[in-house]
Amino acid sequence: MRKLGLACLLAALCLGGGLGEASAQADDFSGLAGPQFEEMSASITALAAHGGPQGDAALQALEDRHLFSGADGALFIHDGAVCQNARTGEAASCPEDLKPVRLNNRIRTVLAGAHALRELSSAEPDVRLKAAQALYARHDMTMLPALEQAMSTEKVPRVHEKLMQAHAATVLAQAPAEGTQATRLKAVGYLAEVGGLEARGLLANVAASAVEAPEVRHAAQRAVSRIDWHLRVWSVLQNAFYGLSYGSVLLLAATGLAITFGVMGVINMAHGEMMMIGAYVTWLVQQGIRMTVPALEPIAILIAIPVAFVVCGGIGVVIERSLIRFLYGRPLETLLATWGLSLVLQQVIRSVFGPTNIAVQTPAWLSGSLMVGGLDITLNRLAILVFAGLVLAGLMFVLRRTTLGLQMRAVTQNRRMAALMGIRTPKVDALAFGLGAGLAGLAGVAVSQIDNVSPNLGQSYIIDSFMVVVFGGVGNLWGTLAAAMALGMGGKVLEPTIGAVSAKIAILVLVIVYIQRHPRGMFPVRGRGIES
Amino acid sequence: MPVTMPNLSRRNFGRLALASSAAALSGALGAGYARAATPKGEPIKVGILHSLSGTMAISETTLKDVMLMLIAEQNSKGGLLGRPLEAVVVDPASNWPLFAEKARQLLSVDKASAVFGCWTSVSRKSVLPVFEELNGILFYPVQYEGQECSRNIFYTGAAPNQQAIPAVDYLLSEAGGGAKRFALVGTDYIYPRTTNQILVNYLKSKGIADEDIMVNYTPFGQSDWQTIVSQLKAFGSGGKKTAVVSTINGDANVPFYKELGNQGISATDIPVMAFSVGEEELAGMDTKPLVGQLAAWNYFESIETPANTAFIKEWHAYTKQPKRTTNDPMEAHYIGFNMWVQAVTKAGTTDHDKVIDAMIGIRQPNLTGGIAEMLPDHHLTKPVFIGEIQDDGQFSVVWKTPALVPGQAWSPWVAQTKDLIGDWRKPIACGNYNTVTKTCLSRKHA
Amino acid sequence: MNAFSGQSVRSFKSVVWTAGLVLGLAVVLAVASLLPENSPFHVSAFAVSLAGKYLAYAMLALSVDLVWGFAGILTLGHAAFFGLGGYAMGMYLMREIGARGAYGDASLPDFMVFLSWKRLPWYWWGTDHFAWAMLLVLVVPALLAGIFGWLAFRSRVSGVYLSIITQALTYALMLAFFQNGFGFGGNNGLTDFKDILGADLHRPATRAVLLVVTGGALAAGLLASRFIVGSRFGNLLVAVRDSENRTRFLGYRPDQVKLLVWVFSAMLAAIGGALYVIQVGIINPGEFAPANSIEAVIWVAVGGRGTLSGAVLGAILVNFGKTLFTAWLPEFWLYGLGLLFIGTTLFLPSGLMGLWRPVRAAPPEEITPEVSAPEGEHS
Amino acid sequence: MTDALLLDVRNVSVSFDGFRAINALSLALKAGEMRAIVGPNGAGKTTMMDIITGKTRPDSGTVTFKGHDLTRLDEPVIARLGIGRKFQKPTVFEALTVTENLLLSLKGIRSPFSVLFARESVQERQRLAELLSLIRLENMADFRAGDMSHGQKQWLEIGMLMGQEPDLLLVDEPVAGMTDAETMATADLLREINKTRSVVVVEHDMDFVRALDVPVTVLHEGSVLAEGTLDEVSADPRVIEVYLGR
Repeated sequence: MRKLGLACLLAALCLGGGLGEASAQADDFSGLAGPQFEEMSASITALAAHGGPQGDAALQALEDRHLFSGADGALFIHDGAVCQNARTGEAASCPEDLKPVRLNNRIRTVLAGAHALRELSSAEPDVRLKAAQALYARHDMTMLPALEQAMSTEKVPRVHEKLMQAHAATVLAQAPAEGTQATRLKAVGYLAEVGGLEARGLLANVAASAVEAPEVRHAAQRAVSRIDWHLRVWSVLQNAFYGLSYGSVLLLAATGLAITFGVMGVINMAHGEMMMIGAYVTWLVQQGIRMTVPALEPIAILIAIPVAFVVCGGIGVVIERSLIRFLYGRPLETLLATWGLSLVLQQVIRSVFGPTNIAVQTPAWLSGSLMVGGLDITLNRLAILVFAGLVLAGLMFVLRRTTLGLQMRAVTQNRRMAALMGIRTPKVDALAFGLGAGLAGLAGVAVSQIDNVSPNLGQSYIIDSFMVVVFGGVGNLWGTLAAAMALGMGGKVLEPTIGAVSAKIAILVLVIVYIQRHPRGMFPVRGRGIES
Repeated sequence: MPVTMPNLSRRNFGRLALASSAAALSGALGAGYARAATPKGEPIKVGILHSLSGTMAISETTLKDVMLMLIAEQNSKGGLLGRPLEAVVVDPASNWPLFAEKARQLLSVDKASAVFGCWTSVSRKSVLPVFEELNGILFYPVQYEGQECSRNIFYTGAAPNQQAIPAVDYLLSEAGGGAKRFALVGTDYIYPRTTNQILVNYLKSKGIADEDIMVNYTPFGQSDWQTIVSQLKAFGSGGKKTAVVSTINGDANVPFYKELGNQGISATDIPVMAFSVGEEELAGMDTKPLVGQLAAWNYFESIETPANTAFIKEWHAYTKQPKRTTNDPMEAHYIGFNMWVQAVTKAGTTDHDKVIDAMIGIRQPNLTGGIAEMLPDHHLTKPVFIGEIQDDGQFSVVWKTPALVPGQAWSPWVAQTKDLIGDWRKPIACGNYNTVTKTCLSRKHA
Repeated sequence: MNAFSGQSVRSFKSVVWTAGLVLGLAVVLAVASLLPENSPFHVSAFAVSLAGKYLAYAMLALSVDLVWGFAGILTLGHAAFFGLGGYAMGMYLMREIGARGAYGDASLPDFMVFLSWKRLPWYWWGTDHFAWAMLLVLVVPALLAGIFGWLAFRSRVSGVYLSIITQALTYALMLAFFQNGFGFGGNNGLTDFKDILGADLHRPATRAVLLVVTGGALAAGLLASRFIVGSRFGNLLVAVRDSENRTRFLGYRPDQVKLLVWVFSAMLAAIGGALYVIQVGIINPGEFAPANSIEAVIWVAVGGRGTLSGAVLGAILVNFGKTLFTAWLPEFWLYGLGLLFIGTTLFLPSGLMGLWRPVRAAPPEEITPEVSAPEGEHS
Repeated sequence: MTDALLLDVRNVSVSFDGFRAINALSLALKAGEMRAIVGPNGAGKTTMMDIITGKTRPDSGTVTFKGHDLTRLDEPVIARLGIGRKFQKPTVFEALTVTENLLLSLKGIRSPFSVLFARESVQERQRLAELLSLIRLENMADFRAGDMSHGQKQWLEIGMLMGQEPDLLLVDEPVAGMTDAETMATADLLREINKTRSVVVVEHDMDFVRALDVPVTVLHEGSVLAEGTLDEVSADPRVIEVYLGR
């Protein structure tokens, strides 16, 4: 049995790519048609080198997955309506049995290289800069001549700079040969300035290699230690950012509770489910927009925000009128009832949308990240951070500046008096609860961008959000903010050292202990007022 | 599915006579019966033990449906031994003790001739004692950590050597990018723990140094991957080609891949090879940023064989959902069920002992080509495919093992088990037989 | 004149009946399960294990009622004690397997071999002795409850706050036990038990005995609880529940009063957990899931809080319903449970027991967060 | 012993979030004395009680009772030392019967364990009988306290105080919401009690205070404004200013 296993593994090593035989006619293109990945990469390099406009077109099509192979190695570029012969470029009628040319990671890499090479000769400096950047990351020997050629012709300084760096990286990536010492030393200098993980990796290899000349090696070692120091500094900031963004998610999840629990004293265990519904609304909005006005698709998420707020808010009002209002003054009963409600809501969603996850799209402008020095700030997290801030600000405004806010605070401080003063307390209650639910909906929209959207979504947030509210001090939004950030930061500071699980446990225990020392959280609402 | 209360037999009435106990029992008997009966005679009962609610419903509901389909199909072919098959569906609700309880119900109350079920390792571990006590038959359709070989369980999913090891071989290979550094990232439970233990030893045997192997575990449903992904990034920038082997459990994958995408790690920089991400999971993800990421399975929906095309067509027809995906565990059930049908026919009875003995050596064509054979250690021979995620949410196969890989119950890469084999044929008839000491561990002490 | 005339004792007559009923039921089932297969009165092993499970759950419910119904502490974390008791028992059963595990290692449980641990962690020492394990079953949860309660009650954490941190407690435990490094088998927990005190767990006779033991334990628990709540201490408990300040100005220490009943209740839950594990055959971190604790509360609510018998009744009925539904209409189980929560709190505030007899002490109006904060109801 | 100070409050101050509820308050009480404390709302009457009973810790100043410094002790200990407190709003254990309420109040067993195993003794039975007759609730012994009228609750609470056998009773507005008849009866009851114990009564109702006919202390903005017989203080211009000036 063991033997068989060995056999197949040997086979694995020697055999690459799918099965089938290469195609009939042999030109630079033919590799693309065949299923053999080696031949494919061969022809890609060939086409990139001397494929002419047709070659470029073909490669571009391949990247865009518009390249199709027909019977006996015929190749077609099939872009939606138009269809042309890849070799000749003349329009042709695509046959039925077209198969898209398959890629694998190796091909993608080669393709990317070819692409970069093509773009080195682009007229656009920015494009050339991008190309240089790509080549820097690839540091691939075969690109060396092209690089040197480009360097000699490049006029724009910043591009030239980048090219030099790419060149340096490529040089260092190779084993040292006779008389290359000087160049290598210069290269080390370059990379030392560039810094960053990529450079560090290369330099570390140099510093470690035995065949390297001593002074080069030492230079590399010094460079590595310098870069390491920088990286350490940045990593602190990086962790801080992680903490903030984690905190902002907690904050979003908790603000709704801060209203329902903190201000109204209602324990809404279905809060998490409100978030879940918010996320599903986001999905529905995206689907709807895709079907009706695809043009708006990129901003579907923005449209989802008000919709989610309104929908969840509405549900909230209904819940308050039909359930919560019968349970005022009995928070613990509310807790049980809303828990039951959460079970029902989950099951409803499960029956309607099915138990599996649904794919909420992340628009292009929300994916990816931007580098700030050594800081890698992911856009969706940044967006959530900002969003959380806006939501909190908005909430503050509502509570402080609007009649609803005023009435809410009046009702919570002295229901009877408020009623006597002509405030329609039932209406206020309903609206307040709706507000809380709506906020949960907003949180749902945000969460749909980082977490998976399934009927179980709510469960994973409910305990954390309660922790935040209680820890921060009930009925105090600033407390909620502080608590969310504290928990977020705490978690992220601990995580690298003791691991994710232990960090979470540690945080929980800390909160438990803290609550027991300070039963009213970090920012208690003090004084005789609330006692009597 | 049509739900009918069971007809109370004489014995049941007797039970009912017993006030409260009867209550419990008739309750237990209230198992849902999905009848697809056409053939005559006392129906043969097939238990289906998959969670229809709770966290695991995500994955397991599909398996219930595929079983109902297979049974309906078999009935339309005249049933088994001229008798109709009757599915007994119960819901263990993703609650592990409940799995054991329902298993007991299926075996002792419903007298199921065979049970198809479980997904997580813990659910299997929880029902195993029940099946051994009541000598039942369980078909377990999911890839798992191995290190187990029960006479009463047929493991139709992949053992580590049928998924993990070939996958790593691919990553090491030229075609796979010739990775020199490996990050083994997994959810903290038994399957990743074992798989990684095996992989670490295997990688070392391939000359990968300790400092080039990173192992990391996260809790279930981990949703904040920022720190870990940045760690991976740093680990991957060591100047050596790095690959990630992910045993992350279904739910946590979405945020994981999202974070990868956002931190700008593409499949061409650091490929991620997943063992728990199939078509079903992809259906819940936005796959654009994932294109090129890898998964190792014994079945892919995208593989074009007549058998597979037919199967998918029937699946769509049966579920009336033309988009519904198929996946590896479904094929496992397909193979397992047909093997069981063959075995029963061969044995001419549903008697558990006879069927269990008849199972070994049964051969059943895979949907993806090749013949699956039930080995003496109750595992199967399987082809192994490596697929790359496409932007249409499907996998395109980029590599496959040249020959079928026979499943190994006990891994040769774990010190404690390297000499163990399972062989349920006489004379050995043992699940953990030590080939060196020539002893059967479980029998030695029992 | 008898000081606990008034409702006190009369309202707890039912407890004695319930205790008797429970024990009787257990015995009858046990005997019936030993009858020959073909006897019309035969009861399958399945029914026995079910009954055993229900009774163990009933014990958990009882412990919850004790603190919620009488001390006004809505615990959302009692599954923590239930689970700990279960794990302690599980450790013993694990050790009983000895060398019969898959790896044939006499000294280490399978899952440790498999994580290639070399020796037993210290907290597993002595767990192969039944007596020591039983001690753990009681002491560990009691200790946790003691520390937790002492801190909480002394600093007058009450009402919702307490509920939420109890929930956090069990949640933290769940996360901890999920870790394989923690030494309790991670997600898989402990399972594949072979026998207890040398008796084969798979033999009907053993099961029958276990069922009777469980019934007995529950009955004993009921009577003990009745003694507590029926005594002057019971009155004090209710007094603390309804006006903690008054008791303080009378010279009592409410924190100590609560602590006493809290710890006792924790031990009760732990025993339930231990018995549960033997009969269900597996214990894993899932038992700590916050949802379980909350479910236990609803059993009490359904049966009628503050009645003891109601807790038992509720636990058995709800779980029986669960068994029925999960087998019969799986898709609808969660609807059922959810609506049960809502319906009970809205329309049946004093539970089923409330239907045919006014429950002593209608559930008090819990005070809202603001006021439930320390130095709470002040006039 | 009689003119030895039983309770001695020396320039005590306490403030909540800047608001000075009690400002250098001093108050001395001889054993066996009854004192009425009057003063407008927010004068700090209740807060003063809180400080004496250990519910609130003063920022500065001392409170001595039978030689013990109360500022270091908490409610239960102080209660056991022999200070009983009656709240403004009657607080009895609504879920318990009258007898059960009284039984819990009886001096003696306090630690949870001994309560758990406590069985009713003959003496306790006698005390219960006495108390019931004192507060005139013999025929309601088995009523749930929650089912009784406001006045009856007030009395039950007083009965519970008596059960504690305190040396000092702090009574906060006992006649609030009582009928005139009940008010007068209560005055009699307090005077009766005063035969054996010291009493501090906080009250608005001037007729009641007059009926009590005891020395009066007027509180204003957290400190003593005037002391003396009711007639003296009511003649005091500052008092008049405080009361009529608003």
